[in-house]
Amino acid sequence: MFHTATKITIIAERLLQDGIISIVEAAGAKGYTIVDGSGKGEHFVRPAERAAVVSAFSIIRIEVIVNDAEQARDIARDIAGRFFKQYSGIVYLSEIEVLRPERF
Amino acid sequence: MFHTATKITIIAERLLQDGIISIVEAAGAKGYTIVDGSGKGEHFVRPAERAAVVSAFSIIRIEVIVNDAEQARDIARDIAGRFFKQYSGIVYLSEIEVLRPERF
Amino acid sequence: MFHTATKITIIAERLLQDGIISIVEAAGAKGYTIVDGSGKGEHFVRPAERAAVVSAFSIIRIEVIVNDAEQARDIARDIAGRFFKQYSGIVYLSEIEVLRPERF
Amino acid sequence: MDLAASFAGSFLSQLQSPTLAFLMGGMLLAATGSKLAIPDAIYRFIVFVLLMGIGLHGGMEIREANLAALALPALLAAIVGCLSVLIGVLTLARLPGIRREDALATSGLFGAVSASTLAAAMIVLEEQGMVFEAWAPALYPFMDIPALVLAIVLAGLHAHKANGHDGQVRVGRIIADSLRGSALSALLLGLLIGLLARPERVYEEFYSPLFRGLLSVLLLIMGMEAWTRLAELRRVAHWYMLYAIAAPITHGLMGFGFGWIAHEAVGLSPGGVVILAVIAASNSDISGPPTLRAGIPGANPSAYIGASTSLGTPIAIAVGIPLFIALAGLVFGP
Amino acid sequence: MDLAASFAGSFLSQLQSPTLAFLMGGMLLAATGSKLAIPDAIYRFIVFVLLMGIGLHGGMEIREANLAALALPALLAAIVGCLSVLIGVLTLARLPGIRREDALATSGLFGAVSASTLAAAMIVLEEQGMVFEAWAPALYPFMDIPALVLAIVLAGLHAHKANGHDGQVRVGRIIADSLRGSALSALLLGLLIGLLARPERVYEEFYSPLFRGLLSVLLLIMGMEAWTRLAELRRVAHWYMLYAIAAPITHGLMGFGFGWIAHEAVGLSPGGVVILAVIAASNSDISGPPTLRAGIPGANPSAYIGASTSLGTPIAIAVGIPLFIALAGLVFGP
Amino acid sequence: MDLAASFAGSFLSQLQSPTLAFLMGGMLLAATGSKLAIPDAIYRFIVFVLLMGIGLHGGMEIREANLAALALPALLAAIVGCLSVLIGVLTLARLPGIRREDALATSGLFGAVSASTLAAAMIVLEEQGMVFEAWAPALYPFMDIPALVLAIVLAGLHAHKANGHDGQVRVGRIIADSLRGSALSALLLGLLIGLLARPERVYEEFYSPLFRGLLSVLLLIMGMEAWTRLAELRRVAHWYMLYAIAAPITHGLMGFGFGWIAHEAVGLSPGGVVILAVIAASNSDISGPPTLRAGIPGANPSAYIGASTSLGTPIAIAVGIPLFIALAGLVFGP
Ligand SMILES: Nc1ncnc2c1ncn2[C@@H]1O[C@H](COP(=O)(O)O)[C@@H](O)[C@H]1O
Ligand SMILES: Nc1ncnc2c1ncn2[C@@H]1O[C@H](COP(=O)(O)O)[C@@H](O)[C@H]1O
Ligand SMILES: Nc1ncnc2c1ncn2[C@@H]1O[C@H](COP(=O)(O)O)[C@@H](O)[C@H]1O
Ligand code: NA
Ligand code: NA
Ligand code: NA
Repeated sequence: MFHTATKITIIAERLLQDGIISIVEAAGAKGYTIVDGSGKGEHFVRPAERAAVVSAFSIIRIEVIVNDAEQARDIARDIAGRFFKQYSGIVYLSEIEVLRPERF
Repeated sequence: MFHTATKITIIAERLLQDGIISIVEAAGAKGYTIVDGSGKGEHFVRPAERAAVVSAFSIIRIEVIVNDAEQARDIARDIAGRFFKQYSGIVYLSEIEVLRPERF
Repeated sequence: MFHTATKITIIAERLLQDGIISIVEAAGAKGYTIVDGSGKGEHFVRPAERAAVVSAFSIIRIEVIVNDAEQARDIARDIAGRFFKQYSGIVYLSEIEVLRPERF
Repeated sequence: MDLAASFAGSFLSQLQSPTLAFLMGGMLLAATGSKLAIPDAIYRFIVFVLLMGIGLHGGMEIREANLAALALPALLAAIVGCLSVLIGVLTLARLPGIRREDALATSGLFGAVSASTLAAAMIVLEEQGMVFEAWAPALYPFMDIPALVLAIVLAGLHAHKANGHDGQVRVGRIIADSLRGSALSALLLGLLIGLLARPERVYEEFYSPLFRGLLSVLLLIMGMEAWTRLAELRRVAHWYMLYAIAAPITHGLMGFGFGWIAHEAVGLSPGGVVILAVIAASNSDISGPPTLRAGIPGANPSAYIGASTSLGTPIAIAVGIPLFIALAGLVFGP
Repeated sequence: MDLAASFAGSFLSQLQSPTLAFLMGGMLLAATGSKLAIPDAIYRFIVFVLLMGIGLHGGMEIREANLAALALPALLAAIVGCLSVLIGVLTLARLPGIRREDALATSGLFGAVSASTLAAAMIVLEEQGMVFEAWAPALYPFMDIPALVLAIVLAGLHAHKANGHDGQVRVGRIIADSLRGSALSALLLGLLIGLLARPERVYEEFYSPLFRGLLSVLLLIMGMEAWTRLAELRRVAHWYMLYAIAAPITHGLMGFGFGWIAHEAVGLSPGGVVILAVIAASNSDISGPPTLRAGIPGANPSAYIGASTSLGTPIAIAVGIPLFIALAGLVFGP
Repeated sequence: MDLAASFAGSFLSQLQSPTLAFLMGGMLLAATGSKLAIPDAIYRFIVFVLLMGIGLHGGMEIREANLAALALPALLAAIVGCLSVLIGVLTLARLPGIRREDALATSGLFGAVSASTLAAAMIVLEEQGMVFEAWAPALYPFMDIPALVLAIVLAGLHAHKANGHDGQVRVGRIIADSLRGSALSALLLGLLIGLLARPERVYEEFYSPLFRGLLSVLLLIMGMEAWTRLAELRRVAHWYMLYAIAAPITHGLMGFGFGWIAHEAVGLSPGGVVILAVIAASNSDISGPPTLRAGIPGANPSAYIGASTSLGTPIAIAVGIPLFIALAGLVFGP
């Protein structure tokens, strides 16, 4: 009843949300979940809680689940190639188990 | 010192929060963590950021860690069986390592 | 192109954020991502949504990705040892795949 | 002729009214892809302040009101709410390609009441100098709850017939659920405080002066939401569009008729008749959807929320309010 | 007899006061499971506006005040705060089944000051036409900080004795931590701006007119929180309930007594005496808990936060404020 | 001498003005590590209310304004915006160790306009009793958009030369992007509603009375942000500090000069000249950064945002506004 699937997690600036979503949807993923966050990496400190005067720079965390590990790798490579040379962001994959694989 | 455990992640409408939590607690899980999100799947687009005029439909992400993989599978099956035929939502499992297994 | 890395996830009271971040940075991790949440564990119910009159007790979820599994275990042990005897919180590890390992 | 002229005049002046301007401004923002977004926390606070304000004012007035005068309009409001649902059952539900659950949920939503439309009507009436009983907005729950309950009960009976589920036992829970919704809670608590305490000063210094401005922001939000949800509406059968345009007017005229009866019987003021017509024309945007989602899980929210927020509410505000005011001018004299 | 009658009258009229009505309304909402929730962002903004307003007003007045008149009440406030903690050590901490850390944290919280209770007292005094020095609310930190510091230092000494930890070195950090809390920061910055700049217009156009209304929302929140935390309180020893009821009254009466001394010595007004009594009776809800959580990590927040928000604050507002006003009428004449 | 004295006087009185006091108060809070944080939802709502208010007022006035009088100042505003960017290209971009993209992005930001600085200037002018055309704040987009477009186009040309990217095609998108930003959307929608509807009452009851108070909160936020971003600024070349101090004054003086021309040519009021100077001195804090981030992805946000929020805006408000007012007194007489 449980099937292996791959979860792609993308952490990026809010600015990139629309661009990332269109890559994800074009690659055939059937859904995604977004959560707001804050963080620190190479570039910029992104504060949470207090007024984000520059909110386009705040961090979002996007999760996309797909059945096929190769498809996941392609999506991750695409996003990193297209955005993460110039903009802040990271992407990683993890293996999970899902019910109802036909939904992903 | 580190022990294998299973994490159940449930993404669902806020409306279902109480119902899901009661299944989780009835199954003996010792805790859970909830994060607000937004997303898109089969059903409905759920916007983040702007006023959610219909906020009962907004998305939450619940994480529950349990020691036993079989228990995790049961919880996931229960939740999917009870809610995700009629309402939006997905559930998946991942393997993790924890300290202090007696807490989970 | 993809490399194995380890993700440390820490769920703790907001109060501990600065302390946890300094351990993480001192251990040489190159970034982290924080998300706000709510939850229930052994101690206290932490409500989301409504006014958190006592917001220092609200829950945050910190993700830190490092290349080296041993380094991850050390960070997790450190944080648990320093904080989670007295304060609420949990920490767990998961295995992931990243692009560009030199960033982590 | 008179009606047409009066309606045209009222409608044109309404177009200049900030009430409508902010609603249409919200649509314009969404249509042009503006990044302006009113935060959810502000939206929820606005709804609280408006409904607490309506409640406080109503409660302070009910202290002096003749409760008998209230009873008949309340009963009529409940009848109008139920009839609205039944009209949906007899029309929308019978159209080809419409699932019964979806039709019932949509009828329930259009039978129920919108807080934002009600607040808009109050401000427009005030601008037109048309007086109404301060307790008239308190008719809200008397129409809202019966409509939601009836729709959910009918859906339960339907599910029962279809596959043997039990559809009757939960009426009490539906009522409690409605009353617990954030909008009705604020309204009812306001009524209670207005009735039992002496909130005159806090009402006059805070809730009343902020009403008009916060409403302008709320209407902007409703306008943005209306435009955004249009995409949702396009995904479902076209009949929903037709229903969303026709139902507010039909229900509103019915509400006006019943209001007229209350006018003759217990002297409900012309303004009160308009309020009754407007809440009949309005469709629930805050408390209704979650109650229906829980009560009719099989119904598709894209259908009922799309129909309600993207067409129903704009029609009720932009067409309904000026229409019923013009009608009141015609029927009851200026 | 007189006191009883005056108190009964004051208490009954207080029940009609919107201040108490909103507090009890919040409890009612929580008790009935209402989904109404005031967003956290609004809560934090309200606290900011109220305390900035109190600070600005205080600062503008201190410009003209006789600073000598301020010194004695400030000293007495500090003494009252410390005595409140010591009373807790001598009573609560000695009861069976009570852990020393929990008792110390609870005593610290009840010795410290609540911004919402203070604001409520200011509005009630104004409604009763009872004048007080505008700088009187600025006594807040003089009582708040010593109480928190003393509780944490005592807990540190205890931990020291118990297992050799060093419990003394961090007094400076505790004070700094308290001053940096969001409530005290806003109050102190307001004082500073009131003292050095000319914020008269912004105070009169914004901070002052919004005070009463925002307080009504804050009290609603405190009421909801009180009810919700009752579950927490039930999980700990029953002695906490007893303490949470007795301590506000005891501390308040002590504050009243010391206020009386200041009245005789430097002419503190009867209203100022009531303010001193109320802040003594109040227990910290905003800045205290995180300071204590950091300073006494071993203490169980369910005990001290449960006791404080679910019983202490309602008692201080509903019983304390009318009691001390009635007492002032009796002692200083009407 | 006169100028110096008048400036000194204006500057000292400005130090007492709450406008500056709140800005500096915010810095003080951040510097002392205060935990006070104004929630993001409140910040976004404040920006909306201020800009909608400015828009509504402007729109209502433009109804009666002579549009010819508006055309020349609008043109001049665009010229000032472009010149400001070119100055940056000729100075900042030529300094050693400065990357061209970073210099262009920074120049674009300093050529563009800050809503908070504009609002602060409006309140200070009002306090000084200095009248200005209500449509003057509507010059905002005429300066803001050309500056951002020019900077991004120049960066595109540079990238084109450097590595064959196409840098020209997206001017339309940059303009649309700017107009869609939350601040400009609110301003423009306000203008439209002010022009076409009759929002007099909602403006006078809500948007206007809240202006001063919400501005005080916004300035507190800007102050906190300024201090926090200083760390960012320290990480980049020191030249940015110099530029961030000199540019607001230079641009503002240039704006003042062009305003003077408009004064002579079409009778722009002295207050209008100051508004033009202030928006020239200001640098974009809300809409500019995301537009630049999208348009010049290679530029380092630490450089341009650090320079703008941590030094540029405080200088424009604390030095610019009093300077231009004093200058206007000197040039146009009191
Ligand atoms: N090692 C890491 N672990 C977790 N999150 C990270 C890590 N590195 C970067 N991030 C996240 O990715 C965002 C952008 O990173 P960067 O591109 O390095 O500035 C940061 O703000 C963090 O939220
Ligand atoms: N493939 C997916 N990956 C990540 N999240 C998903 C996916 N599919 C659905 N979701 C999430 O689950 C919610 C409900 O999905 P659905 O039931 O398909 O409407 C969506 O709003 C998403 O937040
Ligand atoms: N089994 C669990 N699964 C997921 N989250 C947990 C679990 N246990 C505790 N937590 C999270 O950790 C926080 C602190 O836990 P505790 O220290 O047990 O009070 C809780 O509020 C939850 O957010
Ligand atoms: Na209706
Ligand atoms: Na106290
Ligand atoms: Na500029």
